[in-house]
Amino acid sequence: MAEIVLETQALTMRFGGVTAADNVNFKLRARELRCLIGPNGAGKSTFFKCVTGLQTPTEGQVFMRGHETTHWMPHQIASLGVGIKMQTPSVMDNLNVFENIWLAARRFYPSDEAGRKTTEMIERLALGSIARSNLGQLAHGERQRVELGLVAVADPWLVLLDEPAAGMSAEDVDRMTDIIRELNKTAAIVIVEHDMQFIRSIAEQVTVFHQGAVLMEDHVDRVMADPQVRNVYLGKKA
Amino acid sequence: MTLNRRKFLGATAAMTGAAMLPRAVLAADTIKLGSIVDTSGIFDAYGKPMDMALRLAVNEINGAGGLLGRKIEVMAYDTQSDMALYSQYAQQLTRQDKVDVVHGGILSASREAIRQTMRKTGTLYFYNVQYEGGVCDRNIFCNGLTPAQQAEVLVPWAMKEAGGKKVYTLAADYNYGQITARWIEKYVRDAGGEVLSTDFFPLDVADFGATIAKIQTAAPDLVIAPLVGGAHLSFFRQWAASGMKDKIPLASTTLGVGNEHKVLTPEEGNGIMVAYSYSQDLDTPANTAFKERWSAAYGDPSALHELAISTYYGVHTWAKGVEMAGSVERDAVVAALETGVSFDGPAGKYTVDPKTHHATVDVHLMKFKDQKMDVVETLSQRPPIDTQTVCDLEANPDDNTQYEIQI
Amino acid sequence: MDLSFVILVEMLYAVASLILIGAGLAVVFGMMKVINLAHGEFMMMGGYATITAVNLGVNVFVAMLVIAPLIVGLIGLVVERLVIRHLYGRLVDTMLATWGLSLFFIGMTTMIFGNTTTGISTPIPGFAVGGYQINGYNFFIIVVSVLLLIGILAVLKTTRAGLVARGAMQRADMAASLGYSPDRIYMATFFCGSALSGLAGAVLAPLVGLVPTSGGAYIAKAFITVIAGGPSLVAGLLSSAGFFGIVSQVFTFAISPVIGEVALLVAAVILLRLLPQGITGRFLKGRL
Amino acid sequence: MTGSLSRDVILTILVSAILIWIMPLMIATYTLTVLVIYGMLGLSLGLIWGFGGILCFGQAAFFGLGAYTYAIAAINIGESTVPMILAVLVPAVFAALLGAMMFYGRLTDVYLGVITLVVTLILFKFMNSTAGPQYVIGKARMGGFNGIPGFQTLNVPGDPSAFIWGDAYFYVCAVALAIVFVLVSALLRSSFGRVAVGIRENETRIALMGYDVRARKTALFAVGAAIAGLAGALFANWGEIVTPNLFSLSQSAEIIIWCIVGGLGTRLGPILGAAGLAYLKFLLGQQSMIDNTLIMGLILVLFVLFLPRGIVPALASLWRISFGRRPLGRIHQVRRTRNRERLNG
Repeated sequence: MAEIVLETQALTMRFGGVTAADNVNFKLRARELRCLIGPNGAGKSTFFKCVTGLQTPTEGQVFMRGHETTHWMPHQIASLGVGIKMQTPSVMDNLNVFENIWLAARRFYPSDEAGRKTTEMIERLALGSIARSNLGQLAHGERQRVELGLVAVADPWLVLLDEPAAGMSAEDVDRMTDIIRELNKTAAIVIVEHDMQFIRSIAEQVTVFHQGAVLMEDHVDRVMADPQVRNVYLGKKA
Repeated sequence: MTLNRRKFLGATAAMTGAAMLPRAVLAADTIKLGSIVDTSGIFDAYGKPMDMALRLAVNEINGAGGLLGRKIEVMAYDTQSDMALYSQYAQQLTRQDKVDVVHGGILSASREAIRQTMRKTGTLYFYNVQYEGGVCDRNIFCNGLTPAQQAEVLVPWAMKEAGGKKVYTLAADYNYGQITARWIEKYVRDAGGEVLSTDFFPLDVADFGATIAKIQTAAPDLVIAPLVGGAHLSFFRQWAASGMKDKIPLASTTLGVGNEHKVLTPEEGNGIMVAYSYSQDLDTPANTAFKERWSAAYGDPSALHELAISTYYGVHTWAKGVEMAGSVERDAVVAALETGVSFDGPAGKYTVDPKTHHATVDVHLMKFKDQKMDVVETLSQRPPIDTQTVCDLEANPDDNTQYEIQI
Repeated sequence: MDLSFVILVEMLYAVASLILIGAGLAVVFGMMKVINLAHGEFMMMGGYATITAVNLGVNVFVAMLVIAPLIVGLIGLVVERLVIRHLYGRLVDTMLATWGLSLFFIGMTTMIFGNTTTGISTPIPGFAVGGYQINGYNFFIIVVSVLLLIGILAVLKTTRAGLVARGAMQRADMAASLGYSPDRIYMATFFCGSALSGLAGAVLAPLVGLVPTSGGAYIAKAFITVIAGGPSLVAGLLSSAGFFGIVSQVFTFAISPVIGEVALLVAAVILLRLLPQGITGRFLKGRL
Repeated sequence: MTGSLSRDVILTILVSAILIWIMPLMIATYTLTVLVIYGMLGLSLGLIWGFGGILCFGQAAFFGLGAYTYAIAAINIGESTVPMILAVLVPAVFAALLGAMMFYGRLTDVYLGVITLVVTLILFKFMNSTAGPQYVIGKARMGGFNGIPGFQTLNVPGDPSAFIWGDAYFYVCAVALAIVFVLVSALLRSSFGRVAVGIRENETRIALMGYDVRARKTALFAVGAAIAGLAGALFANWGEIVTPNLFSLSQSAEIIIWCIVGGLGTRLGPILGAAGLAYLKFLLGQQSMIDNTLIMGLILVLFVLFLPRGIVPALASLWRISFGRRPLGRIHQVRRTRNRERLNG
């Protein structure tokens, strides 16, 4: 068995009287790819924010490769080699593609090497033709791709993605899937996602959230077949 | 730029009713008089009448045939209540315009900002504002009142009027206020009284409710309030509003300099005791004639105040010095002025005190009455006794300090 | 005993005047997320409007409570149409533009009224409390500010306009989708905010000597009070004005007025450091 | 990347050499000196606001702190070298502490504005109330409202009697500005500067990349304060007096106006805005038809409304539009435009 790279123990988050995440125990091994699914308000986003340091959980602990990161700031977590992508594209609109990715590479590599890695990454993502365009001028799909690129360029060993396929065309989603597969060769990946098509195409293990807690955790096919899951989530949607 | 300024000056001259001088004459052999005061920004209430008085005096001299047969040309700059501009315009006047004399400066800080420039470039400098005293520099003439000149006469009189020995002082928290407060304390003690407390207020404090309560707790017989500026005027308002005005009398060495007695209603102002060398309401032939000349030039004389009068005296005193020396050259003019030149004007006689380069003036003890200052007593020719204790330019002509007078 | 009563009145007065000073800014900020840095000048113009009206023979209370708010409100309306409406959603730009406006109004007032200190005397006599004389006008200011808060609450809670306003405070787009033109809501809000600034300036005018630059003394205090109060209009204003008013008066009585003002500022820094979203961003959430 | 920096340096040296030679022929050096100093002050805010996204309402605080530090140290030491160094360090340390307090408390935009404004007010009020004899640092009286006059002005290091003043002082200030300009250029080209721009663009993203945003903002804030402090010390030497007005809100306001008018996100903009508006103010002081405050206010409003990006960026795009389309000499023009863009940051 590969080492455990991400673990939460009894992670709980309350807002006033509402328990958004309830006693979540979660484990992720190196180079594993895991999708988190669940209906709106099931607690997946809260869980994601607690893990990435954007929110501090009310109770419980988070561990990453043995470090306890419960009260860490996002930048400390990212410094460990964790790549994070938020739900909406979060990029630097007035900088160009090269500069965006370079900034991410520079955090872990000296200036020259960062430049080299950035050029490589731009080639890999087929962004060469727009490398000098400002992000503000790009289409949604391109922006998502750039953001994924700046997560990937730092060679993370754990990648946390919140709805990477949201609002993208089928073609874009295909390309995204390829990039994520590529990333998965070296990194463990957690994907929070709604899009069942996308999940089917990429996931093996799936964790289902319901009312803040983990409902079940299994292979994607078995999860899809499970009547309870269909009831709380898929049933409503279909 | 020069052209524009000339045009503007010309327009002003025409406006003020003086004969418009041909440009050729102006440009040719004129005596240049520099002026730097704030005619806009927060201090323009002081600066504007000073500027008008300066131009009035110059027009009078020019109208009477000029000085040494030459016309005086005014080069005026508006410092916009900005300290940095004082330094810039002082340089402009001394190094580029090469003026023969500079009149100006309002706040002590502005005077200190330009005094050294004047001294370095050998430009004679007149500072025409009531201030804290102590400047000792042969290149400068200060003809405004200094604290002791007022406090010496105001304090004993006010204590007598109040019929008590206990005094509470409220002073503006800057150099002037601090020094004035010390002189007040000295003269209160000299008169056998006691200062219960001295409170200082920065110039932007406008809420005196707590202070008024404190004063009542201390229960003095007299409140002396050398407070300065618009915010401090609130004290006199709030004092009257709380009904204290008829219980404890007030005196001030500053209220009225900016014509505050016209802003306060009779109910708020009546009875406040002050001491100045000038008031618009002085009932003398010289003052009446002066106010007529002012009205002819500018219309309503109600903006006139002590500082404007000092400026008027400043220009005329300097002109007398030039006449006497027969030259505008600085050392000659200084030497002439040091003979004790005096000038008679709307406020009586101003005499140059050779030892200190300050002015010996007539001081009037006055009470506010229906938005006017009512003269109770006039004390003639009070010398600048505070500066005299520290400064003797006859003995030390090279002195160049502003002394803080120890009492 | 008498002294403690006097101190109590002074404290209430300090709180009340902070409420007055802050109200106009709070309305505009709370509803429109616009910080009007010309607020102080609006107050100053309210003062001038009052004095001019009184000099023309109008009853002083009519001048203060009716004429001044109306005139300043109209000036605000013009400003909103000409400048502010082009800048909605650009917080920093509106701050800068209104800062420019404040300088403009100072210059304008100076050109019209000159720079000499003016003022009117207080229309209410002082009276004695035991051995102390007390400024009767303080009570007037306390009453006006209490009525003002009640008035704002009543308008927000009971009227249709208040309902729309509350909606707009929560979600501007929501009010728009309900068929209320945000343009008109903003216009009305800015008018009300300006009128409140004018009222504050008018009511405080008899206590101070007025010069065109008087506004500068208010803006910092108003700004601090409103920001520290946080998102809720009435609760925020009341809590932060109460806090700052008491802090500054305690230090004023104990030491001196300067220390009182400095204490207010230091308290503001500490408060914002501890509660970066303002008092009502943390407590009393969701109140008006 | 190093190539463009050296080109930057050469260009800066050339342009400033030409300006230092030409400008004194048109404007008196004494006035020019203060324009240069204001330019440096404008640049200090332009750096932290235009490139770091930190809107500081109290840049004047650091300016004043630099000036006061210099004045007080100069009176006590009697030689200008150490006071000059202190005048840079003290504001920087003060800003680092203040910045740490604000940025580690996650304060942003309006709240940041309030805190910086309040701190400036506190300093202003404090300096104004130090008229009493009890406020003394070493041999220096604080002087309250009247400020501190009569301190040792700039001298040749090591020789307290060899004063640098007049034209020589102008050259010192102009060269100092050129050096600061080059240093700022280098800083912006460095990784630190690029990350700072990234923070301005998207703080969260930069944090999620693993950069410590708080520390970097604090550091940038301190750098800006150091430049403002240097400008303050130069100003103190120029005016030969320091007063609490240096801390005033109107001083802070003016710095912000310079940046807006000149253009944010450029290095030249704030310098030109500062020098231009200060010179305009100087010229306006020679007339008294219209109130000058009114004009300043009008300028600010009109710029925010019609030219919110400021003059320099607007001119740059105008240049691109009018020359970029020309068929003749197009390549040449494009290259020049690019250079210009680089120059503007």
